[in-house]
Amino acid sequence: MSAMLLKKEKWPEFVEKLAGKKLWAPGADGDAMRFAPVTEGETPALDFNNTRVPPKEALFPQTETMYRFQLGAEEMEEPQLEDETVLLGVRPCDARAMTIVEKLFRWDIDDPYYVKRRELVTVVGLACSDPGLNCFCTSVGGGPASTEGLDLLMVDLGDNYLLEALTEKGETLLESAGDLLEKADSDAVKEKEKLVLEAEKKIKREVKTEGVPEGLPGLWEDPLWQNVSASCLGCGTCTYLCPTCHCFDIQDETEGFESRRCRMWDSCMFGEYTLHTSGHNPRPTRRERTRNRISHKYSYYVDKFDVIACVGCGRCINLCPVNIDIVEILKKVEEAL
Amino acid sequence: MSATFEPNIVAFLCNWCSYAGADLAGTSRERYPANLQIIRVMCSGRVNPLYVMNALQQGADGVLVSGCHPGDCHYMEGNYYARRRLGMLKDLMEFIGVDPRRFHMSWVSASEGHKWKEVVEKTVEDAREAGPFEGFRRRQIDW
Amino acid sequence: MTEKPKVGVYVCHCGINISSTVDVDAVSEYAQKLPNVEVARTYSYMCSDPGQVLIKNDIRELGLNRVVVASCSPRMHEPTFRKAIKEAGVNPFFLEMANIREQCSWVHEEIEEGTAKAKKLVGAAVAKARLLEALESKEVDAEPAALVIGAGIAGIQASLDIADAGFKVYLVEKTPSVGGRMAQLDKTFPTLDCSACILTPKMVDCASHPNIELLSYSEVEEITGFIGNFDVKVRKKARYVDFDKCTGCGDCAAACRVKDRFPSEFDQGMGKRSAIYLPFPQAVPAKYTIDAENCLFLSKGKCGKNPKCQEVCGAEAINFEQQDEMVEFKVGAVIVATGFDTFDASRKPEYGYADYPNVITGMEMERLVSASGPTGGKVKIFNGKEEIEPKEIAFIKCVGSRDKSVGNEYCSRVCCMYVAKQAHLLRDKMPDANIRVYYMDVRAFGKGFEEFYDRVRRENVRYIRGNPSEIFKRGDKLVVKVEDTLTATPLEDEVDLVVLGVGLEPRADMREVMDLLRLSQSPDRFFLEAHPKLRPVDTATEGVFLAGCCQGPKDIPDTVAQAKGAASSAMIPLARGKVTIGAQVASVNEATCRGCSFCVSICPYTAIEMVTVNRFGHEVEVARVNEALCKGCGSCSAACLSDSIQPKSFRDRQILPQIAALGVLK
Amino acid sequence: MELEQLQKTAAEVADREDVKYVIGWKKGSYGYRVAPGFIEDAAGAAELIFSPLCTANLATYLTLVEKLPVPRGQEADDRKVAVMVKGCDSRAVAQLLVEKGIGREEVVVIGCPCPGVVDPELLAEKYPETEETVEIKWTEDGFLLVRGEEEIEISRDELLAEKCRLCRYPNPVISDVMLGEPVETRELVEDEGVAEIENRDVDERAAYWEEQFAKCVRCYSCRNVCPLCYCQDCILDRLNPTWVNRAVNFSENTAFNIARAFHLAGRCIECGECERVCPANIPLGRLNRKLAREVRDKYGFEPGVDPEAEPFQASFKPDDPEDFIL
Repeated sequence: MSAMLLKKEKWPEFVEKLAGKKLWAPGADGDAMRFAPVTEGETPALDFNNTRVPPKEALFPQTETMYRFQLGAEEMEEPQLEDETVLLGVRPCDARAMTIVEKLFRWDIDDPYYVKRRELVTVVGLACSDPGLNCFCTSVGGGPASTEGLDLLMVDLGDNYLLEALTEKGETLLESAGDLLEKADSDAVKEKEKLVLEAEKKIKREVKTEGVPEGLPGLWEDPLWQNVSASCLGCGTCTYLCPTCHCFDIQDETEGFESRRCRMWDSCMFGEYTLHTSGHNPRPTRRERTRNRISHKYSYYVDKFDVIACVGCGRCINLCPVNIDIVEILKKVEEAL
Repeated sequence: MSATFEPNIVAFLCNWCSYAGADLAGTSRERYPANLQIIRVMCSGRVNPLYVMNALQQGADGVLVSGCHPGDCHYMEGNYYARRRLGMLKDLMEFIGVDPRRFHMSWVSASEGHKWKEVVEKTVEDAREAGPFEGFRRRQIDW
Repeated sequence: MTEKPKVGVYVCHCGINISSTVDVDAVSEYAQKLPNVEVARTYSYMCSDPGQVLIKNDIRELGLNRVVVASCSPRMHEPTFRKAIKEAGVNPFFLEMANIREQCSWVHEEIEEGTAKAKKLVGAAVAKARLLEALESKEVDAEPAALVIGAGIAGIQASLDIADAGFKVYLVEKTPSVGGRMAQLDKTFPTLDCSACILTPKMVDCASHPNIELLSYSEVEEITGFIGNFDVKVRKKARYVDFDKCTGCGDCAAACRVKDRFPSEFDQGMGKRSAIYLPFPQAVPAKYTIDAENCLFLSKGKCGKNPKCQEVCGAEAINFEQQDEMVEFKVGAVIVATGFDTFDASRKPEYGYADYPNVITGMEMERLVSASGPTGGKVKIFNGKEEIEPKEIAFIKCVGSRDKSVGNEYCSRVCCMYVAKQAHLLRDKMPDANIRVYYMDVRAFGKGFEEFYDRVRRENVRYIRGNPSEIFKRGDKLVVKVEDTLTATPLEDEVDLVVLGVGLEPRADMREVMDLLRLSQSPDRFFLEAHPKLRPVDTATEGVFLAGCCQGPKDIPDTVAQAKGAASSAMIPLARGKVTIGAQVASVNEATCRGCSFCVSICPYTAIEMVTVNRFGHEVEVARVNEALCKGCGSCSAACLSDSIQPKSFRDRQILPQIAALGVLK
Repeated sequence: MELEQLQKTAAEVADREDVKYVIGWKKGSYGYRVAPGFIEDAAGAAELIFSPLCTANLATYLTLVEKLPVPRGQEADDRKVAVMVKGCDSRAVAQLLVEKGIGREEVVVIGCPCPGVVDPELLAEKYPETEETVEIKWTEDGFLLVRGEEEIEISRDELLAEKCRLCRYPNPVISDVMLGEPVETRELVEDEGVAEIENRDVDERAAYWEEQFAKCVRCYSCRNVCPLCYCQDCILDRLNPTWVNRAVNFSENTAFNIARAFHLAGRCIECGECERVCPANIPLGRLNRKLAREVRDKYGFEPGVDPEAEPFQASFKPDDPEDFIL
């Protein structure tokens, strides 16, 4: 696969060449809130740390119409997914998360919505040269320039971006840029490697995962869960903003006599997530819910798909209103084991 | 806003005064615009202020709540509660940018058929001026 | 609700009342396509017997379990259709009505807009009907007693009928005596019976009736509860005269230090009374009352050395220490018979009532011509120099009636005839007097009225069509400025005496009664009946009935007839001994109630209380509704943040789909 | 207030037999973070702190705790919960008492007079966070940031949280134990944030809030953190009837936010927690404070000041304003 260089001043032109495809990039919003469709003529800026809402929503929208119908009628109408999409500036952790989530959505049966969107998307990554305070990707199998889930990786080399195609889709994208690019020499690659090493060193937070997937079920009744969940508000911040959380709820929404079936993100931190019709709730308190969140990521998912469902992006730590810190929890898990 | 825009108004009327007043308007063959549909409730105090939000969300361009005059409530005090609650809601709606012409409240007694006609005319005219509601209308989002 | 809703929609033509502005077939076709609608039909008169049969047959044959009737206002026919579907075996509360007459066809002109709106209204009704719930009415015991407020002829007649039927009656009268306005009248039209002669026996009867507890000089302070079970509090005002000891001899009034100083209410202020008084000689009860405002002892604390009344009262009945007394009792029904006020003629300043002593009202004339009146039945006026018998007498009709400028558009119904009667009485007394009546119209509609009017005219009473614009003074004469509209002649008619045929008005204090019983007013400001044609004596408050002029102007026979009607209606719950209480009451979801008790603070009927329940081992407070007290207004539910208290039939989950349907349906 | 006094009091209360635990503030896991601490015995009290970083309103935990079914034969643990409250937080306790969310006998209120906390976002923006925990103290007229050897004086105006600039109740309105001396109360000042929106025309306001509400991810942290949002079964979670659809879009988000703000009308005690926790940075405080101001100015009512008050939403005055009625 090829590696090319793009002069930074040519970035707008590069974006223009992608016209015809639907582009998603970190929103121009002051605090780079989330990925959003790029409006025509706009050049997405890449000077962000990471979005608050992960780009998972490009493949797995927070709300998605499955089909529409009339009350009392038999017919239904399904939305058509056909736009080719390019995600620009996806951080390696978030791209890795896509591969992790995909395992579930392609598991026993294919989830038609996710799979279709995945087929239509080209993911352009952006390596991290300045990881955030709570990043710990290196502890869970990722890294500042991890390529998993990416079709193309961009590395900021100062004056240039280094563009490495990783898949056919990535190659096609590079080809479409034509003469905007020049071939990358070995210096550029070396420089990249140096940057990545530096970035890795900047990552201060760390979790130890050895023995955790096997050990967690044994901590079922451990007091640590009560301790770490006592202050939990039971909100959905940690899960909604997690790039690997993928739970959804299905609802019929009716207005007048028209209705649609749609699915929307759900969170295992909500009480009603496991609430039975009978009124019984097998996860009755925040203790069980917190235990589930951690166990699912670090044990159940590993058991099923052989990968930890946490990419170390640090969002849940950054944004938890009451400082529930997954790194701290894992430390406690380690101590308890 | 086109000149022919016909607003859709949802109105909540208490059974004893305003609904009876609207009936009287009919018996008296008053004429008023057909843009307003009435939902009957027993008392204006029954009107959950969130109905107003719900109506706007679901296709109304204007909302009216009408009850008995203060002191005349069939249930003694319901309209006083309605006034307080809906007054607060009106402040909130205006603050978030809902045109104040889209929400009205009135006191219409069982004997005020003509006043009812005037209230309808005012409500419809105001909503017409405010134009089609394009705020947080549900359908225009992703239905 | 496990069964699938099967809705029948019935669109009424109401003759052409609906169908002229609403394409009922189009509405029916539209309804047929709505979800859960099994059948949609139209019919000329849904409320008629065949119309109801149509619905009942469909229920039986198609297995309908919800019915939507698109017709007139539910305030008109909801009970009719509830009854009909109940007869066909469907819970009566599975009915929803779409008001496409009063609120659609009658107020719109274009068939397109009428039809479009009717479709929406039907759509919303279907949306709600699908989610209705079955409700059961409950029965509770009814107290076999009635309260009658006001002891004029209406109250007296209603009390006598109920008491004669064997039920207890509490008759409450504000003034010291029963009798009301009728007692003030001289003769009654058109028969010229002596008013007192026919009324007095009834007054005596009601005071002595074993089933009637007469509470005179008393006011109702509070009524709570509901049909069958009203709790009443009455204030018996202090008379300062021991009711049991007073023999009614009148020595006290004769001895009073301020004897005959105060205008007598009974004589319209033309006669005088003492501070201790009997309103009129035939008053019932014949017990004296001290007017505390004017009594020297009560107002100033001192009346000579000793109050004279106390000195002369052989029965030792005077008791200045007496206090107001509260009486509480329970009744099953209430009759309001609070009567009327006469129009205050000074509100028509152009007639000079306030300025010219010889401009008097019809009620004053009643007292003047009455043999028991202040002048002993002699009609004399003071012309500034001497007392004379008036020669030139003018009556003016419709004073304060049919007059938008004073806010009274209605006809007072009695003025035409009482003016004719008074003209006749004056002609009797003064054969030479010139009597004329200025009128807009003569409405002699009742039994014997036209004949009487004719008789009076033949007695040389001139009827001149014209509405006087002004009355002014010229020398010692009064000048009536008027245009005779039949001859188009402007007149300045010089007369000695003008009698204003004042109309009837709602009582100034009716607000108190409205607040007591939650009654409404009709446009004329009299009390509003439940239905102008079919429930003329009922009110919107179940168990409360209207009798007499408080509901609107009427003459004595009509008053008596309505009083008898009210009495018989009031006796229904009393005779049954049971009443059905509303099914549309609030209910609480105790599982979600958070116990804030907002609803308790709000409920005007104290129908909600907090109770402690055990929720999985935890003691928690939740709200609970007393269904007998709840009126189903739903004010509680709009304040319930957790949506835990909801009025049945008007639940959020029933109303929200209605909102959606009205918003979305095109 | 001396830290020693706070920890000593907390230790005493935590050791009381009728007290389940003391809820206070403790150092967080890194940087400026402060976390709620649940102290069951005297030993745990040593973790507690009180500093300008103690933004969280701990009163919310009084109603947040799930009431699990009590096994047959056992009794519910109805020991008291002790909670440390700043002035604003104490108003939540008072309001909870008004609406019977808690009983007076269920709580021990430890009052902490509060000179005003910092705005955490502002702080992190100006003095970037590091992985080490950092201490901030109150000084006479501002704050002192202690980072290792480094000490930085920061003026009050630079970092004071918006809610504290507007606060008139820095001293707890209700308490069983009061720590330290009352602080000086402040005058009512204009709410510039609210006024700034009011001064826009109606379309601009709509545009402003559309942008804000569109960001909402419906994580419900604003609702869950609110000490006065404690319904067992929130209407926003209901499906029958559905007040607000689960779909996340501008329309439903607006409905959600209207419902939330409206349910707090006359109840919000302006602790600002909703705005602090919002991951989408929606200025929810402005929404709530707008209503709080109307309630105060037009209806003469302030929630959470008097535990005996009639609840605003369950009362009326015959002369309530009605200038908006046709």
